[in-house]
Amino acid sequence: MATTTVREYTGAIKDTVVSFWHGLSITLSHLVRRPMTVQYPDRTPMHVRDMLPPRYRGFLEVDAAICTGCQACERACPIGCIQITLEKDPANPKQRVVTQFDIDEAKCMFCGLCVEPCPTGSIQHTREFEASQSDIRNLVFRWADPATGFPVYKVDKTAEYYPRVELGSLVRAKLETRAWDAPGPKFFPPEPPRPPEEKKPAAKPAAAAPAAAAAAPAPTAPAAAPAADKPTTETK
Amino acid sequence: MSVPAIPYAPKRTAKSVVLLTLAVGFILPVALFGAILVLSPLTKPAMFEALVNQLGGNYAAWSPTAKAGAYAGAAALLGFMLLNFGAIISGTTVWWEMRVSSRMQSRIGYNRVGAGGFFQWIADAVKLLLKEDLVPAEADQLLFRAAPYFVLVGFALTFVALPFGESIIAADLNVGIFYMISVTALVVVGIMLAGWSSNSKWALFGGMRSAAQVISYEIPAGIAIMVPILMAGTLSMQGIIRAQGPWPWQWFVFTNPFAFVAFIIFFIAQLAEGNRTPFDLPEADSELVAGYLSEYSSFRFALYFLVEFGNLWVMAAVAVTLFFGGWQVPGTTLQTFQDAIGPGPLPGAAWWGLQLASLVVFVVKTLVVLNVIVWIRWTLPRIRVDQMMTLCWKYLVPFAFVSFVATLLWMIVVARYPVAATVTGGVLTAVFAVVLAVFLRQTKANITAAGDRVDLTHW
Amino acid sequence: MKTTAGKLSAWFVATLLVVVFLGYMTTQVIQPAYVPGVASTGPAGLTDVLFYVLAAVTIAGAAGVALSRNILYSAVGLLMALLGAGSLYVFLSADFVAVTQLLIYIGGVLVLILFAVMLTNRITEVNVSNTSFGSFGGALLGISVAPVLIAVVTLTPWPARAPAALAPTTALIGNGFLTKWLLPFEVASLVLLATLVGAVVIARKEIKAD
Amino acid sequence: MITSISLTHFLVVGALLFTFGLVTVATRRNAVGVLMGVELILNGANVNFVAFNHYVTGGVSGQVFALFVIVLAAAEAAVGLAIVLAIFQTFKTIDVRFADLMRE
Repeated sequence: MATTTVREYTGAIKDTVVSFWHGLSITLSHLVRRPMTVQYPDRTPMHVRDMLPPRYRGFLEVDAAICTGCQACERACPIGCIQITLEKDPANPKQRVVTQFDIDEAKCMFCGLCVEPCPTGSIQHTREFEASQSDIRNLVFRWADPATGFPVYKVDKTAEYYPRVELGSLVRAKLETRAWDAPGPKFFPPEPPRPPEEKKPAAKPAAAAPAAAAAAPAPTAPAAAPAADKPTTETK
Repeated sequence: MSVPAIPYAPKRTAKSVVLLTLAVGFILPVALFGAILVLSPLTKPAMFEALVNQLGGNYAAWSPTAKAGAYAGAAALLGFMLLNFGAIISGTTVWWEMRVSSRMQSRIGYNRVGAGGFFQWIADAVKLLLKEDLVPAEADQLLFRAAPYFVLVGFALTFVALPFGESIIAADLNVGIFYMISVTALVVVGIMLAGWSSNSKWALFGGMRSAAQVISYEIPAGIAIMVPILMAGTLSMQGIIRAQGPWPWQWFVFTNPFAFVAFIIFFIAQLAEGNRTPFDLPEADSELVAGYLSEYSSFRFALYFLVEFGNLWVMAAVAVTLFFGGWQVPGTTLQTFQDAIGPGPLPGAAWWGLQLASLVVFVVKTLVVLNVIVWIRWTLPRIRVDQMMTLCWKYLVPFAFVSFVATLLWMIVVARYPVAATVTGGVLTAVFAVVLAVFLRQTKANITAAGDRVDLTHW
Repeated sequence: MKTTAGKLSAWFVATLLVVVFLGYMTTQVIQPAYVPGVASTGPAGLTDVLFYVLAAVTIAGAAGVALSRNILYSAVGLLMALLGAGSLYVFLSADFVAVTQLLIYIGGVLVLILFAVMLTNRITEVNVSNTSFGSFGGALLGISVAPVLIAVVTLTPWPARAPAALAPTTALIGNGFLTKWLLPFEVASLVLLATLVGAVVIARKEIKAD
Repeated sequence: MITSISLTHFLVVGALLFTFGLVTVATRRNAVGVLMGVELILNGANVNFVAFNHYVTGGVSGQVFALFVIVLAAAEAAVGLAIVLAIFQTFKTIDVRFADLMRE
């Protein structure tokens, strides 16, 4: 008992010294090396998405041409950021049509669980990541036009693979045309009317303010500093 | 949104603005340093009198009020300059730390404003001063406003006894090092008041953690400081420096093997007391937002920042004083300084030159230690609260006691055989040099193993 | 504090505070590093002014402790009183006692008190009550005690003796602790040890016996 | 060198410190407040010790006494605050009027 304690004690000291030795030498070696990073985005030799690691998980992309409408991805999503609605085509009752395929990229945690059950590989992570928005609801990607929708893909059992458009091209097109700047789907409640200023409780404890702000559904501009819009701070 | 193919276009700044900022950034520290150099001996009463007589006045004929007023004015000027020196040092330290940290993390940082990003800290300070000064509505108004000043005063008071050179010290208190420890306690009081008065849970936790941490680490620090005090036989900062020699094997850190242990303990305790990584628990960004200064903004936040980075200088200077021989210039002794004074009422040019040399030595040593602190910050992660307490009470305190007692025994041996000090000094210095060489080789190996080479471009 | 001028004035006040202490320390027990001829201390009038300033700080702090409604303000008052009293020791050629006062009272006792305040009060409410009872009795007590004490102090003919010049005392005190006052010194260390153990025993939470 | 400041000045400061400490101890309900009053009283005594040492006895015996007082004050604060914490754990308040279990 005593010997193990002593060994732990001396071992802790030894670990400290050794880790200091290696850690300090590593940081010092980086001090005299050329920095690996380049300034973003104006000095990169190529587009950043082309320099990302191969398994990078960016925004989800759905190739409507090979989507079977099986809703496996919707069921797989642990946080429910995918919403799919299937309807019958009024013209052709045998044909089902996807009229809503919304992915809320603001909620998505890029876990990749929706990609795995997809039978055709229609839903995939791309390497796109730049989509700063002033309104969080604009981060909803609508892959089906609500008016027309797209017909589901009939799986060919004998097919070796399913023809898919180039990965990322659809997302990129949406990003570049800002087509995804659409108003959000219905699972986002409409923004509640802001209470008038004088009705705000003035004597709320300051510590409770951030929690209250986080719980409130009203989304604010993410760029604003959290301290600045605290309701209980007053200007001196 | 895809990146538009806009070529990088640097912002154009007027030449006059660049020159002005250059003047502010570089000339001001130099001028301040020079002024401190001149002023701090001159505020000694005898020398002040000599200066007045030298300038054509007749000090003896002055009225007591005039004497007191002139003297208070000189002391006030010196204090103001020291405070500003602390502010500028803390600013430049911020800049340097950001440069080093970005480099250590293989990235580029702080290179947009001015020469090598040097004016970033000035821009930040100006921005902070112009920002809105928020006081939370539920905060304790008076204490919330007062707390930064406690912290600032606790920081500024250390400069009273901080040596810069042979005669360049505001006041060579004969309880100097003791005084330094005691006035830094004001910083803790300020931090606790800030944490409490903010009326925020994060700030409160930060303040409590800070108090627990600083009180705990004062014990090993105090015992470790006893080791150089024992070897020097005095509490005065200048006395401790004079008890050491100019060469590495004459420094306290190398003359006595237990003093080396004491230095390590003292250094760790200083990091903890200065809330530096890996002991930045009071302001742990990932858990406590910013700890005790969460609710602060504008000028008051700037004060906390000033103190935090200015403390690096104080920490390094105290370590240099206690363990690294202070301002001792190789090739000189105390007698050299005495001889250079000359017969006149004011000292001769040789004396001022020696003062300058001692100042340079001290500053260089201090900057080396300061860089080690910065280096450690960007190497280690933050430790947990229980690890922090374990380190203090289970490791540092026993080792501090051991080194304290062992130093006593070592002093008995040295009193009998004076050659022992020389032997241990030489051996320890050699060992340290070898370890340093092996370390540098390891560093080089790290670089070559990664297929890279030493490259100081793109700095 | 609203304007830049206000901020700057606050800065200058903080600076002045430092400067007062600095100038005062410089004039006092310090051994000048540069002594060309006659060693002289600073002008005499300055120390008088400083004495009155520091005595005022001390007494104001003590009054704050006694009269404040908020215990945190009392703690700040105590800080001022302790700082002021510690600074007054320097006038009395007691540099070591002065610094010990700062170290132990402010670094130890005051921080402990703040700690206790934070641990024993519901921290969500700002006004940590420190209400006094019997203000009338307290006032009566103060009014009856203070004049008596001050009368005794001022009216007694104290044995006059030319005070010695200000000199360092650290070595003398250290020698004294290991020779003349060795027994009290050791007893004090025993008391501290007992305090350490006792404080831990009292303050720890009850742990169920196994 | 101090010219016009005499022993009496310091004794007056000590007397005032003592008085304020006494008033604090007598009137506070908060146990921590009472402790603060005790610290003030000890400081008043300390000022007297050091002043008499400088002006009357010479030497350092008064200073040594003051040092012992400081040490004991620290010990007293540690134990006192431990007791305050124990009171708080038992009674959920540190109002000294409610810590009266021994009375019954």
